[in-house]
Amino acid sequence: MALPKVFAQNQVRRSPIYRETQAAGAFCAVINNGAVPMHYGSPDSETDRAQRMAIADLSVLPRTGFKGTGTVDWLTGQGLIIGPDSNMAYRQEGGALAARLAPTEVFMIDGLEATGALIEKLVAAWSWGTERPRKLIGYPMPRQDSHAWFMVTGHAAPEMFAKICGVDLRPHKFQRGQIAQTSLAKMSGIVIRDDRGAIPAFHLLADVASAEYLWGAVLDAMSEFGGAPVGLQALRRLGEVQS
Amino acid sequence: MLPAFLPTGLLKYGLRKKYPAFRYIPPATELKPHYDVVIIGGGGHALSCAYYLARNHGITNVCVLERGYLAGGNTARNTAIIRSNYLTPEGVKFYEESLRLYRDLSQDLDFNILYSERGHFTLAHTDAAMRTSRWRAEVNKHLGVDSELIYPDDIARLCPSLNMSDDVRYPILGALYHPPGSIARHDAVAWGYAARASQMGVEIHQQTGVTGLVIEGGKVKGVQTTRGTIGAGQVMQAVAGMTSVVADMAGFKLPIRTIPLQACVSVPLKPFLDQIIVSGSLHVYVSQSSRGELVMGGSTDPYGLYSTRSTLDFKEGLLGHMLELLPMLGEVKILRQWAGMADMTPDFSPVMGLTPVENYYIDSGWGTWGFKATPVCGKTMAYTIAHNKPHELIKPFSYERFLTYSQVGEKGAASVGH
Amino acid sequence: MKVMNCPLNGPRNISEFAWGGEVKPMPDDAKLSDREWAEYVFLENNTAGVVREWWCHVPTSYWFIAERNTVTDEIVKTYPSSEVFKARVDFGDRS
Amino acid sequence: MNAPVPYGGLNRLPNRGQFIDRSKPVTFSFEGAFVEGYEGDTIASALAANGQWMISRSFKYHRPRGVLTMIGQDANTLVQVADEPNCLADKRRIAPGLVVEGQNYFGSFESDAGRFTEWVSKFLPVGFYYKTFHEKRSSWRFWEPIVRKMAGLGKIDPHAHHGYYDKQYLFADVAVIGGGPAGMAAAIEAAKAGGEMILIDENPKLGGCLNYARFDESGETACKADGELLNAVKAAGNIKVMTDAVVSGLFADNWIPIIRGNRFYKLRAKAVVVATGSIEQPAVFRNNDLPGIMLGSAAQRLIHFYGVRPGKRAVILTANDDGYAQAIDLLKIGSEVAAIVDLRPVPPVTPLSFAVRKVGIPIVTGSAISEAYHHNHEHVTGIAVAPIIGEGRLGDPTAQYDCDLVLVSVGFSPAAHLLLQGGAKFAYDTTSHMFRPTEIPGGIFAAGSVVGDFKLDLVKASGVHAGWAAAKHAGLSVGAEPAGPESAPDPHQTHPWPIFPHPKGSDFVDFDEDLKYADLINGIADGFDNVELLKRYSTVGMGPSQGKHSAVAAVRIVARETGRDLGAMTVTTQRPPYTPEKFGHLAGRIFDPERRTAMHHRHLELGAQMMPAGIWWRPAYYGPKAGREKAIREEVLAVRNNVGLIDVSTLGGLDVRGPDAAEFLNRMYTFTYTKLAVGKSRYVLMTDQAGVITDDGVACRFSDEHFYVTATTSGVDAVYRSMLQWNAQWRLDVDVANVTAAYAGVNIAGPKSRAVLQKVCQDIDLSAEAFPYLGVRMGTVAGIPARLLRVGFVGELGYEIHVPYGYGEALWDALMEAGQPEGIRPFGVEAQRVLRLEKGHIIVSQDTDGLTNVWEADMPWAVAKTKPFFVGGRSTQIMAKMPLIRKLVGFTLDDPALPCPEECHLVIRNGEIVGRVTSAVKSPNLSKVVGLAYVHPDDAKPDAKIGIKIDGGRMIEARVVALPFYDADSKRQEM
Repeated sequence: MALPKVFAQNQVRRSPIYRETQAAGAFCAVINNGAVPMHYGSPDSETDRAQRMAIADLSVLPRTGFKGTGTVDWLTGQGLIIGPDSNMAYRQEGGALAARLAPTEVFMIDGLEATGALIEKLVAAWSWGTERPRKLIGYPMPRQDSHAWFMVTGHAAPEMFAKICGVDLRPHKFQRGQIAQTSLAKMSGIVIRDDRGAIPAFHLLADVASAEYLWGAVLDAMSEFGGAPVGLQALRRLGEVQS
Repeated sequence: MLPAFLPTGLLKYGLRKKYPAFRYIPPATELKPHYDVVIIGGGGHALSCAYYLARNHGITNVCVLERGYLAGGNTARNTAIIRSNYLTPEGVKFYEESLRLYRDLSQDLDFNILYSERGHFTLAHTDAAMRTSRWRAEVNKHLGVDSELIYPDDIARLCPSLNMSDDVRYPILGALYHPPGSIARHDAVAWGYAARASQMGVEIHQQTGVTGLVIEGGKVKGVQTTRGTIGAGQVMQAVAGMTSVVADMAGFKLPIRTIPLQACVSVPLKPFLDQIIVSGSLHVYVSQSSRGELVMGGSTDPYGLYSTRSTLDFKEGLLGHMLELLPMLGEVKILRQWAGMADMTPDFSPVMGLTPVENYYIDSGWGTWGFKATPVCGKTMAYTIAHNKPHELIKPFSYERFLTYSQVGEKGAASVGH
Repeated sequence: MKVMNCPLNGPRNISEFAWGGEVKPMPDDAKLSDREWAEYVFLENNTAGVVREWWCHVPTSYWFIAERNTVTDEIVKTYPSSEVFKARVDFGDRS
Repeated sequence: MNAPVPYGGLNRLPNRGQFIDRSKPVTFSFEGAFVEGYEGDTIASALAANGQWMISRSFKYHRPRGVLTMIGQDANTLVQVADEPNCLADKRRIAPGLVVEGQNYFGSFESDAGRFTEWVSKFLPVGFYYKTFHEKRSSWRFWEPIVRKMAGLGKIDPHAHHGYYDKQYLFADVAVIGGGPAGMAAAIEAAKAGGEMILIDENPKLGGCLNYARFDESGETACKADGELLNAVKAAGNIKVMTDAVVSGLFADNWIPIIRGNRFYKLRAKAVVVATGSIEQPAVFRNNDLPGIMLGSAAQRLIHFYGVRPGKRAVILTANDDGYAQAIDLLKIGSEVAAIVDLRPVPPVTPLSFAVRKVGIPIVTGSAISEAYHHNHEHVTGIAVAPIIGEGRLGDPTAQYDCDLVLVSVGFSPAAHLLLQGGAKFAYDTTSHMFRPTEIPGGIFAAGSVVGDFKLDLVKASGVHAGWAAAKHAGLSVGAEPAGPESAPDPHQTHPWPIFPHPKGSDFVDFDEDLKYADLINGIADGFDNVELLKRYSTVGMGPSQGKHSAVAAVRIVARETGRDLGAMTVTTQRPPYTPEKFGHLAGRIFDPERRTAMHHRHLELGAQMMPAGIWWRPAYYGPKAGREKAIREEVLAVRNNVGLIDVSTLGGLDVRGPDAAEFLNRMYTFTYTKLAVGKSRYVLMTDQAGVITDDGVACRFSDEHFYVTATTSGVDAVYRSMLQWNAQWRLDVDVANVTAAYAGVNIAGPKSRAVLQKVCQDIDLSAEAFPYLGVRMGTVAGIPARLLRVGFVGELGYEIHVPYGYGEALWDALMEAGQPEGIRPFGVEAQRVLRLEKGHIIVSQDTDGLTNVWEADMPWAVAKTKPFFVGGRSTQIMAKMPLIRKLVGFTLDDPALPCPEECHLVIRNGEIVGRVTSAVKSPNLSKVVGLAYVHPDDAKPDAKIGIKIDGGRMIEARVVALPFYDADSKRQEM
């Protein structure tokens, strides 16, 4: 299905690497006031690539975060299910992930359907409140903008990561939902394992200001595995394979 | 003019039947019960001090105690760079005197320390670095030190091997050029001092560790060693890397953290790099020794440690940056890496002279600059011991300066200060 | 490369961490002479042996405490700083 | 003697050579001549196959050198391959068109002018350069270039560009280094416990000595063991095999670098087994370095790896069974063995020696080679044999043999480098005459000949035990402990003293450095009687092979000369790497992150010249480099007279939130914030515990419990980290978040800025009354949620607008469009520096240095007097009581003809340096020079005259003036 040509620079929210994805011939759709690469050519071939080795730019998809005393209690109060372990991501109804970075810090990323529902609800729900002394409920974090959001998929992904990251991300050492806050190609980043169906897949969240650098470094590292960018469609299809 | 240069010193070796051995380093002897001066540490600074005590002050009842082998510490581990283009007037005057002594040292000691003027380039890749370079250049020039801020054209002309291209991460904007910057054979400096000091009666005891100090009424009286206790009129410690541990025996603390400094050499190459190249922003310095090896290092380790172990990450970081400066070296190989222990002070200046303990003197806090200071250190510490008052040149470097908020801020010249 | 066991992130290459120096609890400066204060600010124990140190896991900016042998580089143990700094600190009003 | 045995010609053997593929011929060139070899050949094996035995020239005397080990352990085979200097010819595989050249010769490789050094070697004793060339200061200046030119081996190609190198991390439970029988046995045993094994070997195929050594007459034993072990490794299923992979070091916590091809692997293993075997040692005798004289194992490698005949007629110098095994190898390829010279007076009769005696090869026992003969040093042509009459002493020669090959098989030394790097201790064992481990740290295990086991059954047994122990240490579930090997020190592998100095010299102890026996003796006589000192004085063991063949001899010689007990001798420090690592390997991809603002590409599109700010990029000014001054001037004027837009995204941003937010800022900064009104901002100045200024910015209070604090671009990370460290101690109820990258920021400044902003900002009343100077607001700009700050760094009416990064470019576009009618102009860092200087605002780290305190910076107004505490407060108070030594002031030049001083030109008072210029510029608005400088406190008052030393040492006079230079009553920024 052909998408109407959407140009990132016509949207108010822009991915930090929209020039790269556009140069690679991305066909975009508008989500969350920004242009998301849906595919770069034939969606079918991208599904195969995504099973081998691929990277997708999800930087404009909805996300947010909360941090500080009371964070987890408040989120739980908002109906989220957040487990006790830090550095684990917990799937929420509707597909969003609550990534617990620390006992009092949670990074929320939307599911790939990207309805934004839960994220928007939380952003709207948080307020300083009126009662004094104020109830401590943590503080919102500008996660939509502090980090770029890529997804790296494919069977070769763990070996590719081994070229830029010192943490062992192989499936038998790094379980589903596990989080590594570590150094990637000499910059700080967050890796979350979130397989798409049977295919190893990892969210990669890192300093938005270094997004172009990291995108380039990852593409270079994945070239030996035939890796290249894919669109959101391919990722969604991988998900369908499982259900 | 050639005859003037004839290596006459070698004739005897070729002409004599039997090898005319000369005992540069004296054989082991028994410890005497008492010495006028005991020097803790057997490195370049200690030997230099012993030499000047004997030569300049006629104090020869001196013993040098080395726990390992002679000059096996930082003297054996440094990268042999000599310069005087410092930032503070105090530092410049001090190191300029050192450089002056170095120039004639081979003749003074009748021992060739292979002193070699190369020209020292401190590259600047940011406008902040350009400012510091000009600051140093201006201070140097005002004090009569040959030092100038130069720009890419001159750099390209003077060291053609450098990558002057604009499309690198940190293009070279300029450099602090210090023509007198030199290298010398580090071991030879210590051996030369040892040979001449012992000729004048100084005793050198290797494999003799210091285990404690005898202090009575705030006055040092003697030194406990692995070979028994000896009396001492005056005691100096010059034990870079172990400074705080020995000072602890004397009962005082210092503004020093011990942090490893690593270095490495390449396999020998035909000469192609005559200059000494330093880049603060890239944390790199490199020069080519007379053996043809590239001698390379960077900044100190990321954390404190009393060990000379080597790490892999040091080499990885260093050579990544090295190839930005000298891209043609990709196929060259590392032969050997090693480490020394550096005394880092808050202001990057040394801690020298008198201490809270009477008749106990300290020579420490050299950071990464100990080798450069070897002659002037020996000379000024010898004076300080002989007169029991600090030599003019080292007054600013007293232990007291920290307790009176009068530091000597040499840090601007550091980051990688070789 | 050493492995440092971060109380929050688990064992990691030590290159992910920044050294914060010896844990040196701040004395009550009201009780100190100027000279004693300067000694606190500038002088270091620089102990050769097991030392209690500040370390920060850089990717998470998480400060914790490690007990490390500064001679062997052996990391004896690591734990959250709250085990040492248990209570809120306040300073008396001097106006 | 008869005519010498011809040593040239073709030496390729039929049906031998397991590493080569005869179906794939390869042509390369050596010294300009084409050479034929096969795929799998090394440069050295291909040259040998074609009768080219001389491969290199030695370091000092330029003596011809050839094959010594065939396993890359020596410097004899260093060659130049294209732009790669010092390449190991006996490891580097040949490839079509490979261009190989000899190294370190003057004139031609065949006849090298550098040979003269040996004719004058009598005059060049050990450490000769310390003993001369310093007769005058100028002497060394004369000689050094000559000595320097002689030094070095390979050449640098100044135009070379390093190829594509990268890195990869590996992880394993047990790493086994060395794929010989010990290593394979260890991996197989460890693998039984499950988990992940990695087995690493530097050769193209596993097997180690089983691929070339001979354990019986038929060769069955090795062949059988090899087959069994290889199958078991395959069968295990959890052993990852890496061949052609060199482990170059062993670092803390089993951090293991592995070089394979262009990739540098870093392996983290829970436990490691070192099974690196041992290094065969040469013997010392006259001319022991000639091409054609090689280690016995080298000959076996030539034959079995590459199918190359090492020689036609051999003499074997031995002191163990291997020499006899090598005799059988030579007989099997149809070479002649002229004699076996056995150092041992009564060699034990073994199956192998019996087999050799059977065929009637003359065996001369209790004797050694006293001298090797040569054909103008190019190759060995024969040797003389003499009886041993004492340790290292020989009687008169009793026989001579013609030969074109001398095999030396007199003993081994453990390849212990990795173990030593890992912290193991070795001591000399006087029974086996080898170094043996006395201590191996936890997590590291060793097996095979590296720990002194040489007999195949023992080797395998020690491998099995080490593998089991390693698996156990790695926390795998192991079975019952297998029996360890019954290893006892074996006196029949290594001879205690294969060192036979010759009165005429050329008896080399160190081939790399051309060190003769006498050089070591004389070095010791000079007082360097400690192994480490002798090493540094004589350079023994300092060459490219790092003493692999000279260290043991040096230790033995020092011990004997100084009467020390050999048993008490330890090895000299073994430093990484074990084998040379390329710079390219260590550098890898050179990861060097950089940060770009949301508007980065807009700046490029507008022709900005970008400059680094920390790891960020910022526009310095807009326009071509040539027009720099003009561009900056126009940008400055645009802001003063019209409206300008600057990207301030790189400024640090910290959200400080919580009940204790204000109290926390009171402690971190010099000012007071508890009483700061909501909707207002206030300057922040940070000092460290020593009272030195470290950072500044503004604190914006958006609510009681919410401050948005800015920090300097390069300082914010340190500020953030120290805030967290302090609060880890204070435990205040405050949350600090570094939101620097999350917010893009611009400052729209200039008299027309309000007019422009009004067009795109409806929900905030921008009037001076409603939104005054130093006010802060939240609202929307061009529909984008924004934080607005009325701050005056550049001293004009202006608004800093901070929006989420993703909207940054849209915000820039909207403001540029809205400002078009007013002629809005983007301005860069350079213009901003001028503007702030006209207003007398300091830039921390430019106008301050590593020691500047608030008194010197003349900012007492920024220090709260009544606060109980702030970081650096006590030191600041202490310094207040001390005499100032310098003070920061504003200055101007009254004489319009004078040039503008440069930053860091010095302020001189009575010939003394009292300070420096920190900032200076010819102000486009005031059309005079204005600047900041540190001056003597007595001069720190308006109209005082100060002297500045500018370029060329010229002194100029400047006048101190009150700050600011521009708009003294600050009407413009408050309008």
